[in-house]
Amino acid sequence: MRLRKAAVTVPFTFDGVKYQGVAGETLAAALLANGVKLVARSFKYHRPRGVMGAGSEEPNALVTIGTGAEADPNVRATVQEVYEGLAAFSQNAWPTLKNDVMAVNDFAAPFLGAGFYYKTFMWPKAFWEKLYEPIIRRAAGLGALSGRSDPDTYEKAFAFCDVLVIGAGPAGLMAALVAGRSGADVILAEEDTALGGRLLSEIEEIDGAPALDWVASVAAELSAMPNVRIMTRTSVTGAYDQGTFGALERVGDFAPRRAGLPRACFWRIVAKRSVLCAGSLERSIAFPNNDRPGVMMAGAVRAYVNRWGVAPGHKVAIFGNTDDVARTARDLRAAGVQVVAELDSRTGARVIDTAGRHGLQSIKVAQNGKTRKIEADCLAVTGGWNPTVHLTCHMNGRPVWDPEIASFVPSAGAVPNLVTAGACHGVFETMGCLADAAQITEAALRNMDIKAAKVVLPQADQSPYNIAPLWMVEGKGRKWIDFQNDVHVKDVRLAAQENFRSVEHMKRYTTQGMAPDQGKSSNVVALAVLADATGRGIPETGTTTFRPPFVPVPIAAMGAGSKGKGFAPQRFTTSHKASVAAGAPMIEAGLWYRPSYFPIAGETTWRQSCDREVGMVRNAVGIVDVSTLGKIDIQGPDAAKLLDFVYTNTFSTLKVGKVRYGLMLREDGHVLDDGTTACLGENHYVMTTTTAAAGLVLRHLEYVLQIVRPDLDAKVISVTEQWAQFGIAGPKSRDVINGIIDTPIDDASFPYMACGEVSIGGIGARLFRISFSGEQAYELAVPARYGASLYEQLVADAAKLGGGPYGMEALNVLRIEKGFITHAEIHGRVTAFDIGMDRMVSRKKDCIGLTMAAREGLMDETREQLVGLKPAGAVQQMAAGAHLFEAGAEAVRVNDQGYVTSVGFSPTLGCMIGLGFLERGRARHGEVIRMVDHLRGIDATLEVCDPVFFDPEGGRLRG
Amino acid sequence: MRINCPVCGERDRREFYYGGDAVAMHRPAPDAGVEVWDSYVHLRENPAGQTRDLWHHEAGCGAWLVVTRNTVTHAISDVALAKEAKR
Amino acid sequence: MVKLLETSPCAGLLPRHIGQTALSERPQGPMWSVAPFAGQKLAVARALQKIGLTFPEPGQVVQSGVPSVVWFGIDQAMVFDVAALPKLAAAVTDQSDGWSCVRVEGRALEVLVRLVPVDLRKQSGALRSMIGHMSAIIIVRDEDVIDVMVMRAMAQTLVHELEVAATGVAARG
Amino acid sequence: MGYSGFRVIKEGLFGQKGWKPVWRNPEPKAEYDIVIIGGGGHGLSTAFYLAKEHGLKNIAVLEKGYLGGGNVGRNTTIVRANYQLPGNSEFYSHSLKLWENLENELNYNVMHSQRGLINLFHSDGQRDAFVRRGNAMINQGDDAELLDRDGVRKHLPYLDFENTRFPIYGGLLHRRGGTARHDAVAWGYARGADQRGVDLIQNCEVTGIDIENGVVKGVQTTRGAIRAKKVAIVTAGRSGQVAALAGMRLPIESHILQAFVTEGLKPVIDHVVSFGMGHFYISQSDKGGLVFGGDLDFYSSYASRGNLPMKEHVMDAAMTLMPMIGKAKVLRSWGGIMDMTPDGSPIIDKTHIEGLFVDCGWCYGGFKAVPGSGFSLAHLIATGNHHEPAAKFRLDRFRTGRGLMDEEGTGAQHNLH
Repeated sequence: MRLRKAAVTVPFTFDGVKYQGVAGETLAAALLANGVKLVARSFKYHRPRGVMGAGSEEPNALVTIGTGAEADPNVRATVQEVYEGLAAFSQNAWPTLKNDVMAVNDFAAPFLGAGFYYKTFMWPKAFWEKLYEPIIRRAAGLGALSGRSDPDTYEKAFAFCDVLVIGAGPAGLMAALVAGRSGADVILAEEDTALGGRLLSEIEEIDGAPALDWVASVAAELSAMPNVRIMTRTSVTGAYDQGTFGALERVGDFAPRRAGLPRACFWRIVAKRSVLCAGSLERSIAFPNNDRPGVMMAGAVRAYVNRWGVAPGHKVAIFGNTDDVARTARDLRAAGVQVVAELDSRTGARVIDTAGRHGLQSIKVAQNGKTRKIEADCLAVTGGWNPTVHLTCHMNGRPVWDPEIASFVPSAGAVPNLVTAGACHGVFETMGCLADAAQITEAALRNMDIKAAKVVLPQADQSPYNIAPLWMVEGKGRKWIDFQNDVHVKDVRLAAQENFRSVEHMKRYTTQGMAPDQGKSSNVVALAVLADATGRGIPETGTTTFRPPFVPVPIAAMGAGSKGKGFAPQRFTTSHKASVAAGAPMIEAGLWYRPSYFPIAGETTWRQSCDREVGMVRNAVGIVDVSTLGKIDIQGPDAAKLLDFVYTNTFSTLKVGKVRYGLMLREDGHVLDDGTTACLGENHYVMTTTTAAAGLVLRHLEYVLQIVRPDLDAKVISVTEQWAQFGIAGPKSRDVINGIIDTPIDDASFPYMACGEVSIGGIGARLFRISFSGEQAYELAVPARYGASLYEQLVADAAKLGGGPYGMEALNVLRIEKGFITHAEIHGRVTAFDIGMDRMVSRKKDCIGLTMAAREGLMDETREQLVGLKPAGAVQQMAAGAHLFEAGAEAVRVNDQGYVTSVGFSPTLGCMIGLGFLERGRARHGEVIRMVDHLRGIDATLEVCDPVFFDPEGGRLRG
Repeated sequence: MRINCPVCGERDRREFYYGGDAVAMHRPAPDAGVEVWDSYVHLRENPAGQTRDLWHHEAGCGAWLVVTRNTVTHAISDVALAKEAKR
Repeated sequence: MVKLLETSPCAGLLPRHIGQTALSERPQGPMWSVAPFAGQKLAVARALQKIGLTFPEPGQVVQSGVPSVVWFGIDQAMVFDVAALPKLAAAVTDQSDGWSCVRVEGRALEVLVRLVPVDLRKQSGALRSMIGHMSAIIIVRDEDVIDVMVMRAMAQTLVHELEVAATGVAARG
Repeated sequence: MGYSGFRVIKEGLFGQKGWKPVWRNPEPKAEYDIVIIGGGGHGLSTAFYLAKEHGLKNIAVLEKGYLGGGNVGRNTTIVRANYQLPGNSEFYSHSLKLWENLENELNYNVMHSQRGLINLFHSDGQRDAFVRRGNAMINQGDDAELLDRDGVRKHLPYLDFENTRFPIYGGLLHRRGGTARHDAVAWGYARGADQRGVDLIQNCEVTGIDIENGVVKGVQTTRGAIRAKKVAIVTAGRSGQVAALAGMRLPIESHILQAFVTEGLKPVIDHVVSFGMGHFYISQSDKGGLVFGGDLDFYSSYASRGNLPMKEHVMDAAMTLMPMIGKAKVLRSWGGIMDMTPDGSPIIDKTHIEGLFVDCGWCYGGFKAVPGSGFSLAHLIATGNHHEPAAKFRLDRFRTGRGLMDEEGTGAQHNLH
């Protein structure tokens, strides 16, 4: 019922029914204004539930907003603002909210006590996955995801300040005012749409005028300060190390969707100091059937009446244990709402039962030894206020019990450089909040050597709190504690009875506090009940830990920008566009994209293209972009010493103009990477790494230079992106090279493993005669701006000689034919010994990994060693990932002797070939073994052979 | 977490790469023996309290740092360039 | 003789105007990485002073007419727009083609607040940090003119990230 | 007291008054044959199997906090046997078999749900690696199936197959993989051990380990000295500190692994799904919360809470893999302390001190190992011989290099596993 007529209303719907709301008011206020009491069904028993609170801690009124892929489940109706066309839906009810079939659960409630499922559903065994669990899963859960890709946009951002003030109630406003006037760089973060906190919902005066006048004047002053940034609709969600906070700003969800506008922004705020002014959260009292729609928190009732001009009922009863009972009655009467009972527990009054199926109709009251029934459609309850200590627990701080206010207050220093002020500091009256915040903030500023500006404290409400703790009222019927998870007093007592006496055990056994509100409204009551049941005091019982986030955060907000391709940067080679234009499928190689193969007319399978490309390299010439390989420029007086120390073999003997293959180990003796290093000049080298290990190796070199061998004077820098580099491989490769570079080369001037500077149309380039295919081959590098142009030229020139571009598939076959290894073989568990490169480990010098590689277990002859594998007989298929066994042995673990790492069809040899690791493999060349790939149903007989299948003498690559 | 890089100033943890215990700065001689090497590569004091560990300001100035840090509270009491840190 | 043509890292991607933000590619002039050898920093600084530059302190940008030198990391500087360097006791590496450089103008701070984990309001000169998931160099020329550089091959991702951030800024009004 | 559906109905009719404590609260005795330090999943299961399999009675489990309060009470509840290296393969296979009969063995419903686990792969190289793994699983006698892209789509239609950064090539399906209700596992073992006479002593912190002439004699605790013939350190997350009481240094560095749960949602994810490129894995609890996690926070820590960059990274991975998850809201995040070893595999072994055993180094895979670890450690303590499936979990493998089990292939940097 609206207490004042709205000038303008907007239509919205709830469960398809059209209502009128006021733009900007919360959905909960709008529903109450329209007399809608039943808004949800509870989690376990599907009990009818109504709006209970007026803030983000709401346990009951969770709804879904929108439909289809835009449907947003579990939105608090107490936070969601109404806008034109808003469509809200109830959850966890079928077929309708009013007639929910699953409400049958409530009748079975006597059997569904805390933890009942641990004791049953065990027989017959197969029924768990097939019957019991699916039923439980379907009954559980609240809202539903659409299952479709989230179509909305979200943002992430960073912010920095001297002082972060969290909460803009009286304390937060005062803190921001003091810090702002003192010239500090301030962020004031407020969860609500407006500044003011509780003052928005209470009738109070400051300096003899309505408190909201003071709020407005402070807001105006803060807005005018360039050093103060006000962030409304922003919930600070977590406190992290060194003054870092997470915060969720609701940006676009309070209005119809607008192109480009994110729904929410997740902020990372870094603050030198922070002042937590998060206020307090009201708690309920566990009395029988205290969960009916219409039973609400007293503070929420005042919020609806005072702030939103909505009466939650026609006949309102009030029950509580503080002076808030009288305050609520006063405000209701002032607004013209009928108060049917003022039940102050301090005078002995107790509500012992309620009635009304889909909405409260009456309450039963015990007082002075008599019971009576009172007709009421709304019951405002207050059990006292809990300081909002949550953020102070995020770094493992434990709040402490304050008997004065019968609640927990933050422990000092729980979060470094964070102080608390106002209600969350245990100071409840407005005057106290203002004074507390001013003093706390001044001290915080002093700590950071900022002179605090003087602020004259205004006069404000000083009404005392006067709580007499009341946790529970005995009586017939369930006394609900955690409204969201349907935990009631008996559940907590059962936990204690079964010796789940630790607060953590009770929580986990009953699920108390594990629902979307994380026990904000219920934990302290539950603790009190547990303390009572175990005969301990509340402080000895302790609390469970509040963990981030303070309010639920959409995954899309914290993962903003990562949908689709945004998860990781994309790296494109200079030949990318040409490869795509040639129809090559592009595949991911780390962050890079590389062409898989280059189909030409008539080719219908990748194998046809691959076979042709292999033949092209073996018989003519092929072009491949190798720019993705890591390139590291190394210079300095000790550059050679550095190479000697990171490679197993010796590089200090490498002459200018020469290239050498090198093997690199980790300190634990396993292979880290391999590649070639060229000596470009005195004390100047360029190292190549595999694509996969480029970043790793650069970091490794910096590690060696700064940590292990700071005595070495050498500088390393990545030049991977500076140079576009292309492989030109095949018998006609030199013809292509000589058609491009300004001064032709020949075998004598440029033999195998030579390198040098060349020029192309006057542009400086680098030429390396190295081969990953076993053919005569070169790698030609130009500054990347010329990459696209050079690639085009190379491909065109190669085509004239019967060649062309080749992709990763062909590259792989070519290298397998030659027994060259990649990260399929050097997968992190192999040693130089395993891959037959033990000879390359020089014992004449120290190097990374030298000592640990010599451990007995790493030099054992029985280890799996690199071998070549080829068909023995009519083998059609070989499979990477298949395992190896002795011929005739059963394919089980105890017989497992190795595995296949790489396979390919060799058009050169006319059969499948592969590489793999086999126990004692080097001694078994010629042996026939069994290969089994269970997954693909392949079982074949192979012959073990040398890993070099083609041109073992290497005559071809020398030209 | 934020680390006060001696070169760049205080920066977010996401710019840094963690490189393990600072014991790595005391690499044994190749012939120091298997026990010494096992200790260097594998065994760790792993204190619940103050530790010295290595961080690389990878998305920053590129320096390797020795960070004195509390493993329980994440409080950082000292940051030094590894090249200049006491070994 | 073969004639090779140049392609810039952001070819086809820029310029773009989004709301009050302009994104444009900086021209690819010469860029030399200079990393002095042990104990040679002063000598290198002196040698660079001959061409009006110096070896910069962390974060420093030194401009001398067109040429400039920018701090680029620990014991490392990048010399811009000098065709050839004098002989230096340093590792000198040609980096002219290694980077993509985009100038963000207009609401540059608001755009970069969404991508960079450093308080750029208090920065001038050069810093090394991140843009999104990419390692980056950020040169604050003015509060509404900021140059950002990432590795050349990531130009498309850089432009995309900047466009998304600028769109969000523009949509908020 | 036996648990059954019948019993639940009967107690329901009589106001739940008949339920007895699930375990006693005994005072510590002056001496036990065996003292197990650590009342987490592994410690409780060790005690259970010592009593059940070996008929031993005079056993105490000492827990500094509450039973099941360590990592068994804060993990993402995944149970699987999809390892490939000798040593791991047979151990996890054995553990999974114990899981499959656990409800029966404990008379406690731990909600072990074999809903299937799918490891996605995103390149040819990853496929080959997963094929090798899958074949190793079958060699071991476990189950594995290779799914191509369409096969994955059939099971997980909600993944992004069109636009994700690292396209989905296929997946390895392990049908017997799944989840279990983590707390219930601890409570079930505790109840079973208690019923067999084991003293479960809570709020009892071990402050010293008594050793004479290289032989363990007992422990000092906050509740007094306790003599013992054999002592086992089963304190993953605190292994180093407790081992230090015996003068030992372990090949372990402690790291934080975060986990996340969303608000309750109607069933939407029916498997355990793991993202091969993004260190992200997810399942949905029976209550409806999406339970997920990612990689370690990456630096040594005992803070049992996580930092923001890794949280964001996990959400980033979720969004690229399954953007339908965007509107699910994270409710709670937490961090567990992981014993990270140099090869990512655990240790169950005797020590150089006679009568002192260690069970540690479970990295982030300790939950699924709870039955197997307890069974094998109990065997070692009771018989003095290594239980065959766990025989390779030796302390000395790092020194000798013999039998390293580095499933990730990342080497001796503790946090890289």
